[in-house]
Amino acid sequence: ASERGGRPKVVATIFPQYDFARAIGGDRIELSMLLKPGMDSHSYSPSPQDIINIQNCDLFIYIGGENDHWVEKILDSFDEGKGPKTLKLIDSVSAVEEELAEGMQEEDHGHGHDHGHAHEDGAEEDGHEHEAEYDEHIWTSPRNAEKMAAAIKEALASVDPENSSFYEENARAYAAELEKLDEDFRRTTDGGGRRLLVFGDRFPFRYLTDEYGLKYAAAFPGCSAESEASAATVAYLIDKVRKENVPVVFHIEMSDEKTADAICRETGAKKMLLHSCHNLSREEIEEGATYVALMRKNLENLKEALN
Amino acid sequence: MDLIAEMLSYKFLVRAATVGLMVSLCAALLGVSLVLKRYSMIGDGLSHVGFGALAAAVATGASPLGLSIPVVIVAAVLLMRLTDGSGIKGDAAIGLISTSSLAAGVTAISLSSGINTDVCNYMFGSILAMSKGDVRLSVATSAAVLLLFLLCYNRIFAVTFDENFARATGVNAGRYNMVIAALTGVTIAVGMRLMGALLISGLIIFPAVTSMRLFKSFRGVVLSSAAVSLSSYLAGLVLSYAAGLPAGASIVLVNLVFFLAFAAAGRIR
Amino acid sequence: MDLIAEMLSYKFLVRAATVGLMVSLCAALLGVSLVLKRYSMIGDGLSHVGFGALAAAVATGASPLGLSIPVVIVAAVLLMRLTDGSGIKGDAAIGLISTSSLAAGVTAISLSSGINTDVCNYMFGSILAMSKGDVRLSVATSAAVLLLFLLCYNRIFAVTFDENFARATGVNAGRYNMVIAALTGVTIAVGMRLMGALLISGLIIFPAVTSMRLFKSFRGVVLSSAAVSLSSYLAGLVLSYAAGLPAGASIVLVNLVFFLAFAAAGRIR
Amino acid sequence: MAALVCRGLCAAYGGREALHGVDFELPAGAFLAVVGPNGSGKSTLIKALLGLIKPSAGTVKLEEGVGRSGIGYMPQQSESRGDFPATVYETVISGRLGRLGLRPFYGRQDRREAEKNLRLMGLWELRTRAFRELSGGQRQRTLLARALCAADGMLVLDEPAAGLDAETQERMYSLLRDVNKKEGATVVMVTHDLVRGAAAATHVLELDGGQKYFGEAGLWPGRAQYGSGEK
Amino acid sequence: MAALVCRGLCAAYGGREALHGVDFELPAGAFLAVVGPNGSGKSTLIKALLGLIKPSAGTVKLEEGVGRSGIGYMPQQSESRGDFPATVYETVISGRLGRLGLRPFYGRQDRREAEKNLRLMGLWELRTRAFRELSGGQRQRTLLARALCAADGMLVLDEPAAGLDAETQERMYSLLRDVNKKEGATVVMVTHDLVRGAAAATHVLELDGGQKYFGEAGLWPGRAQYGSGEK
Ligand SMILES: Nc1ncnc2c1ncn2[C@@H]1O[C@H](COP(=O)(O)OP(=O)(O)OP(=O)(O)O)[C@@H](O)[C@H]1O
Ligand SMILES: Nc1ncnc2c1ncn2[C@@H]1O[C@H](COP(=O)(O)OP(=O)(O)OP(=O)(O)O)[C@@H](O)[C@H]1O
Ligand SMILES: [Mg+2]
Ligand SMILES: [Mg+2]
Ligand SMILES: [Zn+2]
Repeated sequence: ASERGGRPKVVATIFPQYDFARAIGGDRIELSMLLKPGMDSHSYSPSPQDIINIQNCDLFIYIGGENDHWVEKILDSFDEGKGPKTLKLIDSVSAVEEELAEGMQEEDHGHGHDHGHAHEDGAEEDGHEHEAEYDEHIWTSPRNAEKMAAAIKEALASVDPENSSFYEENARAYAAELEKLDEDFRRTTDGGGRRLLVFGDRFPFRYLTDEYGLKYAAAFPGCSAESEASAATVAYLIDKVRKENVPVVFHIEMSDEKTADAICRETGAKKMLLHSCHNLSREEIEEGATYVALMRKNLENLKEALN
Repeated sequence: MDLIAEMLSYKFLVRAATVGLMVSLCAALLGVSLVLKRYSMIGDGLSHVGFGALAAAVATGASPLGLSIPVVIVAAVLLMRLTDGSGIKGDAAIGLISTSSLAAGVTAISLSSGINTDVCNYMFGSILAMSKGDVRLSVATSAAVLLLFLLCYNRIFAVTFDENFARATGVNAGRYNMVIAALTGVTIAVGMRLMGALLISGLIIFPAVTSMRLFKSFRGVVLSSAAVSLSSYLAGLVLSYAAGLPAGASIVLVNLVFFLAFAAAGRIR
Repeated sequence: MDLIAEMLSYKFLVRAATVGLMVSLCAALLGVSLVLKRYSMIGDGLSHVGFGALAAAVATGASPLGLSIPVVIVAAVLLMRLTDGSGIKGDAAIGLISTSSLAAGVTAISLSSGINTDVCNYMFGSILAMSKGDVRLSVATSAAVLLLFLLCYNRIFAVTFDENFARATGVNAGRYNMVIAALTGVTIAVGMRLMGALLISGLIIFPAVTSMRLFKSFRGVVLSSAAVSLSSYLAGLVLSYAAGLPAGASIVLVNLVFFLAFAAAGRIR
Repeated sequence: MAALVCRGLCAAYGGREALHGVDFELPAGAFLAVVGPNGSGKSTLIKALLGLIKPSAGTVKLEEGVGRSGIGYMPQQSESRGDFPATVYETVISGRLGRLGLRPFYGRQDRREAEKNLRLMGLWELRTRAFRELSGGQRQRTLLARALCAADGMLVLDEPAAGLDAETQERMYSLLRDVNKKEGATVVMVTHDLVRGAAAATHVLELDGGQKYFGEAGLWPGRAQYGSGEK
Repeated sequence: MAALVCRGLCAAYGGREALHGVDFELPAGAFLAVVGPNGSGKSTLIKALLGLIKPSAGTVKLEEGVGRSGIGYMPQQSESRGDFPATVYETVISGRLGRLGLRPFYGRQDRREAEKNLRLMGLWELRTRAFRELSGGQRQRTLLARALCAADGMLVLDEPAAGLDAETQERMYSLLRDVNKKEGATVVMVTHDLVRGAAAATHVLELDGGQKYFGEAGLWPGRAQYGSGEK
């Protein structure tokens, strides 16, 4: 049991780490997610109850990207020694990301974070220097998910040592599942002739494309930088779809899908969803969706897009 | 010239130009009255109302767009009502209504779980992503707005300039205030959905304020607003294509250039 | 009572109450002048300026907060300048400045690579998440604002009521306009960072408009605004705790209730 | 035939009565001067006559022939339109609004009327100037020209002479007499000028919160006091 | 000693000259009536005297003794403060602003002054009323009382009589004569009332775009025309 007695209380900010903790902690932890189903992290502001929950929990798990500014402020506001043990997941994967970057061919490694264009080759500019502004969507790569799950296991074991073997066991099983997922992704992406993904939307999948050596073109950078496409970008995407006969244009969840629609209208491509797992709608939660299930669905859609 | 021909070869740009020109014409014409009546921030304010409506719609299970468009129109009418004779000025009324709706929306979200809404969806539209249905809707509503504006031009002038006088000569000032409110509501509701609140706000404020730098007659200001609005829209679109800038932001920036030019010209005279 | 004792046992709530009461008092006092000068939407408008500054800061590699706070203060001063004698009214000037900065910010983002800034981060603050440094900063600035407001009270009245008269009697109206602008800029810059633009906007507009429903003297309105603002802040915080609602939204909603009550009372009289 | 009938008219602002028990019947074609000290309810009466405020008691009836659209109204304080872009011409022709009926635009007749009144008030040279750039008296003249444009049977003027120069005042009074006598329009005018203003009138209504006097101008007791010259 | 010296004063609005070559020297303790038709530049002159607009040419000098803070100013058209919450008392005492110096609040002396002027203008009963709820003439009186509060050596009034009832006008003129004679204040007053207004004055400045006449009131040619009664 935890230091405060009873099952350890664990609070996760958004869905991916919530799901990982659920898989590892099972019913031995008291787990809750701050962002209610369907809520957008941008319009989230914590209520006093939320803060009290954070303050009184045993383990608080968050990503630590740009969108988590409020988290840092809340943690800062706790007195020394009060507050929970915290786990900042972006720390658990940053090294990995660099390692992966080395192993990849430069031309396959696009940085869609600028004009909304994808740079197919020679994308040597920035990207690597901008560690401070890391793309926070680390969980979109199953390999990163493994690292995150491992970090969560460690943290759980440290707040609740009595159950560490239970966590260890669950984590091993879950890691196997993720490994399988990774293999399937790799097989799909290696097999297909096509390497280009076109997004008529924001692009939170940088870790995914980096991982599997995919190229991408997207309308908007990142996830939280809400802006609108330029005419040149949309024209570029249309040309791209036409020239390379791209069969599928992706959009992400919780989007108005308008840009993707526009490209599809103009080119006849099919519109499909690539779920970035930020957060789920109530229906999805009620249907018992998990990270692995969502990623498997993504895999299906990827297959269609790459063939 | 080549650039333009190239642009015209994309259907989505042709659509954006058609819809954009219609909507920006409406916004510019109504903008003159709105700016004079101290409703400059109405686009920004109503976008918050739209957010509140959306949140409420999802909370109660109603159709989001089916609810938010009429709510925005009703809010525009309410706004004009709120300021009628109560001594609350336009901008304060906009502030009241918009902060209240935002607060209500945020509360609704926090009470009912399972909403995917984002205030920012209302700030930035996707001006370039219009379906045929969007085009038809906006052309039809804009045409109606333009026609009504033209027919009521003299009455709108009189009611904006001196409501008491208009009322004393037997003009139903309340009715024409409603007409202005309804036209505004429709233009903003449609424009906001297609072009986003940022751009609609800009299209309402800039042409009118710019034209007032140089023109002294109501007619001059109205005509110049229309001209400024149409030219900045086109120039902004071309700029966005040529320089790869976001479309809405480019249009606003071209408008800003017009404003600075007119202000400088007004100084010199 | 138990509820309050329970609330007081949480340090973060005590801090939120301290800072919030100070800032909301400043906002309410300045709000009276701002609403009367047609600057009701200044909170909303400056939040867009803050976004533009943030985008520019990241694009140029400057420190985001170090740039955005002074920029917001400068924008407030500029705003007052822009309306001085140019015939551009406060709300139109706010619209011009805010849409321009938003457009510039969006453009800056699209030109420089890899920025994750969000306008909406400015809409909703985290009122409950204040570090000791925040508390010190806000208490110190609020105290300064309050003191200056008190010392300049009569001059602020005169300059707001009839600037020409004040100027003719040798009062340096420009200077006091600058004082108002600077105090406003500081209050909004600090308040926005801690409480978000939604709440600051509400705290500026609601108490003043509410008090004007009942009070006819400037002094009455100022005093009542302060009282309304402080009580709604406290009531909103308690409501938020008891009902599990977002704090900022609860405070705005309590303000709305006050407004409706005062408006009804004003009708009856 | 009565142009205007007031019966037991009272008006209040937020509970405080500003006007009490005004009761008179003005024959068509009359020229009524409304007089009384500041705050005696003159402007309140005018607003009640025009339906701009609702009486708290009593009724106002206009002659059937004269619809609201035939009234030329000149307010006491035009809300300061500090930034409104409108030329003098646009302001004056907007007086013809009531006469538009279902037509959307002004016709030749409207334009001719507007031009005539511009000339009458000595505004012809200023017609393309912006209203916001006028001097106080020039604004007053513009609003008077607008009222004349609107008048078709009835003119209601709230202190039209305030701010006009001596010569224009003369011109205005003789103009009002003409409109009243030759065109047979009923004129209701609030004035503090008991010398010339009241001299032009056929009837006088003296207010002081309530109605102190109504009747022919010649019989008004105040006439003896001021009417013969300066006090 | 001259209270006011204008030398070759010109003023323009956006390139159009409204006032040209005004050149005079007003002795301290004089009572100057500024007259001229509408749009002749009277208000423009006043604004230039007070530094509210910048002359396009020429200079204005005030007597050294009288700082800006000793001037009581009453504008022609107060910007309509349709919604401003201010009581009559608050408005009137704000006239003492220039006298505050470094003090943040009004003292007993200021309050006494304000009360005196409220009574003088017959506003005592109205002192807690909101300015926005006043009738036109009551507003005019309030602004006059404010100007009197501010005056310490100099009063500058732009058509103070417009909108006042006959009795208050009388009261105002005699008050101005008192302030001028007994307290020795210099008074500059724009007026269209060539009968009573100009009669009170010691000096007359007649404008018509340029300066048509400046000199003692008795020698003013216009006096013969209007001064002896109605035209
Ligand atoms: N803000 C302004 N912009 C442009 N022109 C103006 C402005 N104010 C006044 N004028 C013009 O300047 C001239 C002088 O105006 P001014 O107000 O000084 O006249 P005045 O003598 O005070 O007239 P009145 O008796 O009507 O008050 C007029 O022709 C007027 O149209
Ligand atoms: N909007 C208002 N709210 C409250 N009271 C008002 C309002 N307007 C006028 N009053 C009051 O009603 C009374 C009558 O005002 P009214 O304007 O009718 O006077 P008036 O006879 O026109 O005076 P004046 O000669 O000064 O124009 C005054 O005591 C005034 O203070
Ligand atoms: Mg009156
Ligand atoms: Mg004048
Ligand atoms: Zn994201």
